[in-house]
Amino acid sequence: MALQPFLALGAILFGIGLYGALTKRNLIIVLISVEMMLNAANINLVAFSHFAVTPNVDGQVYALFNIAIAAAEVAVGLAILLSFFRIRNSSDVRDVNLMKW
Amino acid sequence: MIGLTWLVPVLPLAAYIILLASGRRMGEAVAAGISVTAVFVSFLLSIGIVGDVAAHGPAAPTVYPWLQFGSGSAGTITVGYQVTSLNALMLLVVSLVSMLVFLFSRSYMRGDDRFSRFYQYLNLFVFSMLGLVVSPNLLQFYIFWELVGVCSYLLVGFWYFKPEAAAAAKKAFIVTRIGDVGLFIGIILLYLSRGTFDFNTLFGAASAPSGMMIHAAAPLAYAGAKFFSLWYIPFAGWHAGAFVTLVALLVFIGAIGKSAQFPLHVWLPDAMEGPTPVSALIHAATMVAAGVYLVARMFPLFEASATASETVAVIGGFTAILAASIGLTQRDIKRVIAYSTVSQLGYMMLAMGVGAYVSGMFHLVTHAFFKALLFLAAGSVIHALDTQDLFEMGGLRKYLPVTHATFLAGALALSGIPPFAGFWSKDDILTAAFTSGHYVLYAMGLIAAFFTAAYIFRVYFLTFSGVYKGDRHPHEGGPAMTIPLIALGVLATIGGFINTPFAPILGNFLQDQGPIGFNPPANWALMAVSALVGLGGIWLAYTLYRTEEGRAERFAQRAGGLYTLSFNKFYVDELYSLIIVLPVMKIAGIFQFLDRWIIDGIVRLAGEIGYTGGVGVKYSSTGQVQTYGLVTVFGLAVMVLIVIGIGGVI
Amino acid sequence: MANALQFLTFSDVWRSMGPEIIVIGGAFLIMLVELFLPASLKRVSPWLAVLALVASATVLVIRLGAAVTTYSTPAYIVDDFGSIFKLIILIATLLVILLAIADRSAESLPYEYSYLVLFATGGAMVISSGVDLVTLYVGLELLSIASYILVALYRKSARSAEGGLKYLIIGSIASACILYGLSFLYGVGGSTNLGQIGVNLQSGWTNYSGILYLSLGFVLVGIGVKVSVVPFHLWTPDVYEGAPTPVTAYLAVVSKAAVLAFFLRVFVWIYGQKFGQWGDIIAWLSVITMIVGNIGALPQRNVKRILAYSSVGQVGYLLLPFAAVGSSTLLNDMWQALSSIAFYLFAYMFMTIGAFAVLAKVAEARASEDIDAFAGLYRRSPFLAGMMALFLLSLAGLPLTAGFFGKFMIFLVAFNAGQYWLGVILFATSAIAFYYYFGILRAMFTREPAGDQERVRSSPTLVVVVALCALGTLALGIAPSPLMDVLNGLHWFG
Amino acid sequence: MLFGFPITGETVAYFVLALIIITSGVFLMTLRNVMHMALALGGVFLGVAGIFIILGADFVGIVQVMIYAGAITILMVFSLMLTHSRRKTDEEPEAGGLRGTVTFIGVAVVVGAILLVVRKTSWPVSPTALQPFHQSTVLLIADALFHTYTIQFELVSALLTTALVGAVIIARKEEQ
Amino acid sequence: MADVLLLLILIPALTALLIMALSPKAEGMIRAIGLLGSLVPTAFAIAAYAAFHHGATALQYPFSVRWLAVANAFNMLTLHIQFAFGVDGISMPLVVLVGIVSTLSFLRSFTVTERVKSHYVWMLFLTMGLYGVFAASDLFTFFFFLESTLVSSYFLISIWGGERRHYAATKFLIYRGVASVVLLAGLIGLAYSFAAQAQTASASVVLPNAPNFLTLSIPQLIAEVQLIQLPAAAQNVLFLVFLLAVLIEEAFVPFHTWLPDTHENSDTGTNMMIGGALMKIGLYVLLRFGAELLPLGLQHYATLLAVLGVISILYGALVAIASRDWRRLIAFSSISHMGLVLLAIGSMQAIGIQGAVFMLVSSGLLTALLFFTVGAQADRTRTFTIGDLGGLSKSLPVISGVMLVAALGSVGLPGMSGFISEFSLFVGGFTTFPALSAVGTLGMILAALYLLYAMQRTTFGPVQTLVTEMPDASAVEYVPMVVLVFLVVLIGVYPDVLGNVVHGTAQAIAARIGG
Repeated sequence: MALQPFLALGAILFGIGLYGALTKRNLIIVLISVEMMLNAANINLVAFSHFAVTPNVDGQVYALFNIAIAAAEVAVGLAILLSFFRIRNSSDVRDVNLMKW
Repeated sequence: MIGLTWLVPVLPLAAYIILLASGRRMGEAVAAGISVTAVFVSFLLSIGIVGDVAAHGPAAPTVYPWLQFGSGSAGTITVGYQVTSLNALMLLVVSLVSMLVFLFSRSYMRGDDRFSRFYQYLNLFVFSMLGLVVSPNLLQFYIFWELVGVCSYLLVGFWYFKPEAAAAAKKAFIVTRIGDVGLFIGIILLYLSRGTFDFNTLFGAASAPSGMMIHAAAPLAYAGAKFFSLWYIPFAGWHAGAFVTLVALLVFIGAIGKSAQFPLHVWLPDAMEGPTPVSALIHAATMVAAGVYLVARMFPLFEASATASETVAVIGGFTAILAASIGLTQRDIKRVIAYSTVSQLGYMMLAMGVGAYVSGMFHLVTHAFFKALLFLAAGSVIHALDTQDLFEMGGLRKYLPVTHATFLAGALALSGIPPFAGFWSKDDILTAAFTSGHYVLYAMGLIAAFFTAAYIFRVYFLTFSGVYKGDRHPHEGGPAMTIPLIALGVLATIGGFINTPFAPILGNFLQDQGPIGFNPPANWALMAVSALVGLGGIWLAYTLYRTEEGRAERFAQRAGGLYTLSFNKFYVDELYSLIIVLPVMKIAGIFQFLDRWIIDGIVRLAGEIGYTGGVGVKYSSTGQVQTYGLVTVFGLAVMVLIVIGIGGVI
Repeated sequence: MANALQFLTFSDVWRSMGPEIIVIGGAFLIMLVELFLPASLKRVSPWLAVLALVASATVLVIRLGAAVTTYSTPAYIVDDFGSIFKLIILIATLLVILLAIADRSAESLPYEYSYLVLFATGGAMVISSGVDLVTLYVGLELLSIASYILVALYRKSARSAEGGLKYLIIGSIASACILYGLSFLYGVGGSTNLGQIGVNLQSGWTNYSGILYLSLGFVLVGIGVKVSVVPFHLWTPDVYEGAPTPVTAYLAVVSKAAVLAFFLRVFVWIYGQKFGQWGDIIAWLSVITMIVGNIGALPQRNVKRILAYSSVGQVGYLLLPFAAVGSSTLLNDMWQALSSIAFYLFAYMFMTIGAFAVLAKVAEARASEDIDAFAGLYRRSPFLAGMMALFLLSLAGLPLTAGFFGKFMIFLVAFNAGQYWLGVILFATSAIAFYYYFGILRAMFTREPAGDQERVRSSPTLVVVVALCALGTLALGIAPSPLMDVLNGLHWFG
Repeated sequence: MLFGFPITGETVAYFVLALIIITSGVFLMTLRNVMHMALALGGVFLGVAGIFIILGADFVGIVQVMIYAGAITILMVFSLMLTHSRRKTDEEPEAGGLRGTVTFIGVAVVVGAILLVVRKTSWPVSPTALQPFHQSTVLLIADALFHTYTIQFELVSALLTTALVGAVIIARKEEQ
Repeated sequence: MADVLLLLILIPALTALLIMALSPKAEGMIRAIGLLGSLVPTAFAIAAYAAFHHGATALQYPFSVRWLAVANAFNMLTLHIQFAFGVDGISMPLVVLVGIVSTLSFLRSFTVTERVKSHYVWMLFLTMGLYGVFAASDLFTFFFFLESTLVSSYFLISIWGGERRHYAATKFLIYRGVASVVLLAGLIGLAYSFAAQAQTASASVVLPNAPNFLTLSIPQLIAEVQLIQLPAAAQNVLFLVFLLAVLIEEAFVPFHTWLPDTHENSDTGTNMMIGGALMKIGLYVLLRFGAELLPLGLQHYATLLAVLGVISILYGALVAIASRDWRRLIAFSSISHMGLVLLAIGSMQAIGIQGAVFMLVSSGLLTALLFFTVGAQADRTRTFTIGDLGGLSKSLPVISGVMLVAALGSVGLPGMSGFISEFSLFVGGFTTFPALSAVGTLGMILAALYLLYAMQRTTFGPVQTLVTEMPDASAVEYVPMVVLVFLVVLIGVYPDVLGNVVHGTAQAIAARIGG
C-alpha cells in the first residue's frame, strides 16, 4: 500500500462531512458531519505517521488528542443544542435564524 | 496752494465723516451747512491751485508708500496727489459744480427722511471725484474711479423703496463694472509691461508728454514670462504696437462704461431715477466726464495707437448721434437731458479720438456748466410740478421766470448758438474732426448737433411755452435753488470765452508744458455751419411744437418705424436682455441644475452606492449558519485553487 | 525506558508556564470553590478570577524581557512575542471580567463564567506561546470550546443559545479545516514541532510545495473564520449580537488576539519562507476585509452589530502590516510590522472593550441595543456619553486617541514597505467609517432622549472599567512612546 | 492487481474499509430513519478504526472504536431521539435543489483539488514504511504522551473539564 | 511672549474645560466665560501680530516639545513627532483672523438659546483647533488640530444647524474626513521623501549634517528644502496628493457640493467660523506645503491650478447667480473667491502669493460679516430666501447698510480689503496666465451681478417680508459689524498693515518657486 489512497480516503471523508455540515437540516447530523471532518484529519495524521518521510508516532498521538477534543466538542455541542431545543422546540438548523441582518 | 491740494478732497471727506458719525440726529440746515462750507473751501482752494499752476506750472507728485509687495519701486504701490494743469482744471470744475449742486439740494431735498444721508453720500462722492482727479498713479485713480461708481450706485438708489430706483442703481453699477474690468486689466497689463503705475513714469517725464515712451518699451518687461504653458499668450512676442492698442482699448472700455458710451450707455438714462441734483452733479457734470478725463489723462497712450484713437472717435461720434436721436422722442424731461448727456459725452470722446485734446476738455468744462444747469432747472421744474412728463407741463415761463431764463440759456448753450458756451466748444470739436480729415465723423457730429438743438428746444417749448396743463400752483424753490441756477446760467452763457479761437486761454493753460494733441485752427465757415445747424434744430422744434397743435404727432406718424425705434431707444435694452442677461440667467440656472443634480447627484450616488453595498453586506448575513458555511466553502475552494496555483500544481 | 530520561520538574514548568499555570490553576480552584459556595457568596468568584489574572499578569510582567525559555523538545516557548500577546490577553480578560461583574442586568451571567473565561484565557495564552502543532491546536480548541459555552451562557435566552450554536457550528468547521491543514503540515514536516518542521522544510518546499500550499489554504481559511476575515466573517454580527455583551467583548478582543498570535506564529515560522509568493493573498484579504467590514456597518441600526462589523474592519487593519512587509527582506521590517500589530491590538483592546462596556450599560437601561437607545445619552449620563465618544473617535482614528496612533503605525509600515495602495485603502475605509461612528455620536449628542429622561446610573465597577479603557485609549493617544519603545525593544521570537 | 496496487490482504482490507466508510457516509447524508443513521454512523467510525489498524495504529484504532463508534455514536442517537421534533420538519426535502447542488460543487472543487495535489505530489517510498512499528504502539504513545506531550496532555484535561462543566451548565434545567 | 502661541491653544481649551464644569443653567456665566476665553487669545494674537518681526524669515514665537519617536519608521530612521508651534508671515495674519472671527462668533452666539453650554464648549474647541492649525509648525501637530476642527464643527452643524443639519453635517464630515486622510498621507509622504533624499544627499557631500531622524517639523523641512531638492517625480506625486486634499478641503469645483449644504444648514455663529476661518485651511496648506516645500511640483502643476481656479471662479459665480438662499449664495461666492486664490498661487509670483494671503484674510472677514448680517436679518424676518425679502433698508437701515458694505466689499470695491486682494491676485495671475486671468476677471462682473441682484431684492424695493416692524441692530450686534467693517476698511485703506507682515514670507516663497 501507499500513502495516497489513505489521503484520498481522508479527502473524500472530509468532503462528505463538509457537505453534510452544510446541507443537513438536523443539527445533530450537522454535528456528526463535523466529526467526520475531524476523522478525516485523523486518517491523514495516522497515515502520515505510518508513511511519512520519517515515520513517527507523533501523528498517532495527535490523533488521540483530536479524538478527545472532538468528544468534548460534541458534548458541548449537544449541550447547547439541548438548550436551544428547550427554548425553541426545534433541532432544525434553519430555525437558528433569530439573528440576521 | 499746491501744497494744500490734499485738503481739497479731504474736506468733503471730513464732512462725510461728521455726517456719518452724527447719523440722523443732525438737522437739515446743519448738514447742508457743513457740506456746502466744506465744498466751498475746496472750491476756493481749487481756484488757488489753478492760479498756482497757471503761474508756476505743475508740481511734482507727492507720494507716500501704501503697499509693498516686492523689492524696489516696482514692488511698492504709492498713494499721493499730483497737480497738473489738467488736474487743476478738473478740480475747479468739480468743486464749482459740486458747490452749486450742494446749495441747490438744500431746497430740493428739503423734508426728505434721510436728508443728512443724502448729503453724506454727496460728500463721499465729491471726495472720491476729487481724489480721482488728483491721483498721481493709475491704481489710485482706479480706486477712486470705483468709489465714484459706488457713490453713484448709492445715490441712484437713494429712493431705494422705488423698485425702479433699485433696479437702476444695480444696472448702473453692473454696466459700469463691465467697463471697469476692462480698465482693471488694462492697468495690470500696463503695470506688467512698464513696472509702474505712475502717470509720470508711464509716459516719461511730465514735461514731455507726447514723447511716447510706450513705443520704446518693447520688448515688454514681462517679469514672469519664462513659464510657458498652453494658456500663456506670449505678449512679449507681440509687436509693441499691438500691445499698446490692446491696453489702450482696455482702458477705453473703462471710459466707455463710466461715460456711458455706446454700447454701455444703457445705464445712464435709467440712472435718472435718482434725485435730480444727483443727476446734475454725477450724471452730467462730473462722474460721467471722468471717462473723458481718463482718456485725457492717458492721452499719450491713445496717441500711440492709431487704431485705438480711431475707435475712440468712432464710438464717440456714433454715440453722439445715437443718443441725440433717442433724445428726440422721450417724454420724460430728465431722460431727454440724460440722452443729451450721453450724446455730448460722445462729442468729447470724438474730440479725444481725433486728437483734439484741448477741444475735448473744453467741451467737458462747458458741458459741465450747461448740463448741470439744465438738470438743475429741470429739477426746479420737477420740484414745482412733481411730474417729469413733458406732456403734463407747459406755460411755466410765467410761474418760474428764473428757471425759464436759465434753462433757455442752457438750451442755447447746448444747441451751440453763439455766443453761448456750448457753441465754442462744440464748434471746436467739429472743426477738429473736419480738419483732421474725419469727414464722416464730422457729418455725424453735425447731424447730432441738429438733433440736439431740436430735442432741447422741444423740451423748452413743451415746458415753458404754451399753457400749463396741470392743476398745481408752481413757484420757484427759493434762493437756494435760484442762486445756483443763476450762477450756472451765467457760466453757460459766457463760459465759452475761456477758449475762443481768438483767445485760447484754456488751450494755453492745458498745454503749458508743450503742445498736446491736435489744436484745430479757427475756421469761420465751419463755425457758421454749426451755428446754422443749431438754429435749424430750434426751428424744427418750433415748427413742430409751437406752430400747430398735433403737428408733432403727425410728424411722428409719418416717421413711422423711425419714431418707434427712437422712442424705444433702438431697443438696445431689450437686445441686451435678450442676448446677454437672459442667457447669463439661463446659464446660471443650468449650472445650478447641474450642480444640484449632476455634480451633487454623482456625489450622492457614490454615497448611495456605498450605502447600498452596506445593505448588500447586511443582507448577506442571512442568519442561516449553513449559508455562512457555504460561503466559507466557496472561499475555501477559491483559496485552495489560488494556493495550489501558487504552489505550481495547476 | 531508554529515552525517558527527561523528567519534568515543577520548577521547569513553572519557569516557562507560570502565568498560564496561575490562570488555569486558578480556574480549577475557582471551579471547586464555586461548587461549595453558598449562592449569596458566589459573587466573589469573579473577583477571585480578577485576582488570578492580576497575579498571572504580574508574573508575566516580571519575566518580560528575560531570556527566551523553551520547554521540552521544545513544545513551548517563552519569547517576547508570546509574552506581549499574553499581556494583551490578560489585560483584556481582566477588563472583560470587570465588565461582567458590572453588568448585573436582569439576565445576568451565571457566575460560572468566571472560571470559564479563565479556561479560555488559558487556552489563548497557550496559543501565544505554543510552538507545537498539538499545543497550538489544543490551546485553540480550549479557547474555542470555552467560547462556545460563554456565548450560550444566557440559558434562558434564545438569542444566546442561537449565537452559541452558530458559533459552534461555524467554529468547528473552521477547527476541522485548521486541523486538516495542519495534518498535511505534519505529514510533510515529519514532526509536530514548528521549529523542527521549519528545519525539515528547508528542503521540503521544493518537493512538497503543493501539499504545503494546500495546508496553507486550509489553515488560512480556518483562521479567517475564527478572526472573521471577509468572506469568512458572516457569522460575526449574529454571534456578537447573541452573546452576552461581556462575552462579545471577549470574542472581539481576546479571541481575535489569540488566533492572530496563532496565525503569526505559524505563518512566520513555517510559511514565512515563501511569503513573497503568497503574501498578496493576505493583502487582498486585508483589503476586502477593511472594505466590507466598514461598508457593512453603514446601514446597521443595532449598535452591537455596528461594532461587530467595525471589528471586522479592524481585523483588516490588523492584517495589513503583515501583508505589507511581505516583500521586505529586512528583518527589522518584520519586527516593525509585529510591533505595529501589537500596538494596534492594545489600542483596539481599550477602545473596543470600552465601547462594549458603555453599550452594555446603555442597552441594559433601555433594554435595547438599537442606536435609538443612545439618543440623548449626553443628558442621561454625560460620563458614559463622553467616554463612548472617546472610544468611537478612537475607533474612527482621530488624533489624541490610541486608534489614531495605531492606524498611524500601520500606515507607516505600509508606507515603509512601499505598499502605498494598502495605505490608501486603510485611510479610505477609515473615512467611510466616520459615517457610522459619528452616527452613534450624533445620536448621543444631538438627539434628545426618547421617553424617560432618567439618568443612567453606572455602577462603580463599570466606571472603573470604562475609566480604565478611557485611560488606556487616551494614554496611548497622547503618549504612545512608552509602549512603542517597549515594543521596539522586544526580541519577538528570541 | 487492484486499481494498481498488488493484491495483498492489506489492500483488500483497505478497499473494503474505504467502501464501508464512503457508503456509510453517503447513506448518512441521505437516510432519514434514526436507526439507519446510527448504523451508518457506526459504519463510518468503525471503518475509520479499521483504517487506523491497517496503518499500524492499533491503539488509536481501539480508542476510535471506543470513543467514536461507542460513546459518541450512542450519544448522538440518544440526542436524536431526545430532540425528535414533533413538527416533522425532518420530513421536508433536505439537501435537494439548488442549495445541495451548489454546496456539492463547492465541496467537489475542494476535494478535487486535494486529490489532485495528493496525486501530483511524489511521495517518498520509505523502506520502513510498511512496518514501522515492530511492537504495539501503546508503549510508544505512552512514552510520547508523558514526555513529549505532557503539557498538551494537561491542557486537554483542562479542556475536557471545561467542556464537561460547560455542558452541564448549559444543559441543566433551571433549578428554581 | 515667546510662548504666546501655546497660550492661544491652551486658553480656549482650558476655558472649554472650565465651562464643562459649570452647571448648564448658568447661561450668563457660560456666555461671559466663553467670550472671555475667546477674547483673551485674540488679544494675545493681536499683540503677537504687532510685535511680529517683519524682516525675519525664520518662524517666529517658536515653541516645541518632543512628543514621541517612532523607531525604524523608514530605512531604520526614527520618526520624530513634535508638538510645535511657530508662525511666519503667512500664518500670522491667519492666526489673528481666527482670533477676530472667533470672538465675534462668540458674540453672535449670544443669540443661541439651545444647549448653551455645549455650544460654547464646541465653539471653544473649534477655536482652539483653528488656532492650532495655523500656528502649528509640525506637520503632525497641524494634523491633530485639523482633525479637532473637524469634530467640533461636525457637532456645531449637527446640533445647532438648520433643517437638514444631519445630512449637511455628515457630508461635511465625510468630505473633510477624506481630505484630511489624504492630507495625512501627503504629510507622511513628504517627510519620507525628504528623509530619503537627505540620506542620499548626505552620502555625497551635499548635506554634511543630514539629520539621522525623520522629521515632520516645518522649519526643519524648510531648512532642508533649501539644501536639497526632492526629485521632480516625487514632488509631482506629492503635490498631486496635496492638491487633491486642498481641492476637497477648500470646496473647489467639482468637490464643492458640501459647502453650500453646510452653510445652508448651519447657524450663523458656526457659519462665521466656518466661512471666516475654517475655509482658509485648505489654501493655507497649499501655500505652506505645496508652495513652500514642493516648489517643482507647484511649477509642474501651475497651469492645472490656474485652470481649476478659473473654473471655480466662473462656476461658483454662475451658480451663485441662480442661488435662492442667501447662505448658499455666500457659499458659492466664497468658492468663486477661493478660485482666485488658486489662480494666484498658480502664478507663482510674490504679489500673487501676497494677494492670496490678503484674499484669505479679506474673504474671511467679509464672509463672516456677510453671514453675520444675513443672520441678523434672518433673526428678524425668519427667512434666508432672497425672494421672500425686500425693503429691509426701511426697517433695518443699519443692518442692511452693513450688509451692503459687506456685499460691496466682496465685489472688490476699493477702499475695502477685497479690492487690494483681487488686485494683487490678478497682477500675479496676469503675469503668468494672461488669457486665463482675463477669463477669470469675468468673475468680477458676475460677482457684482449676483451680490447686487441679491442686495436689490433684499434691502431695496418695497417691503415684502411678513414682519414689517423690526428692531434694528442691538448693541451686541453693533460690535461685530463695527469691528469687521473697520478691519475691512483698514486693510483696504492701509494695506501695509497686512502687507508688512506678509510680504517678506511671500517673497521668500516666490523666490523658491522661481517667481
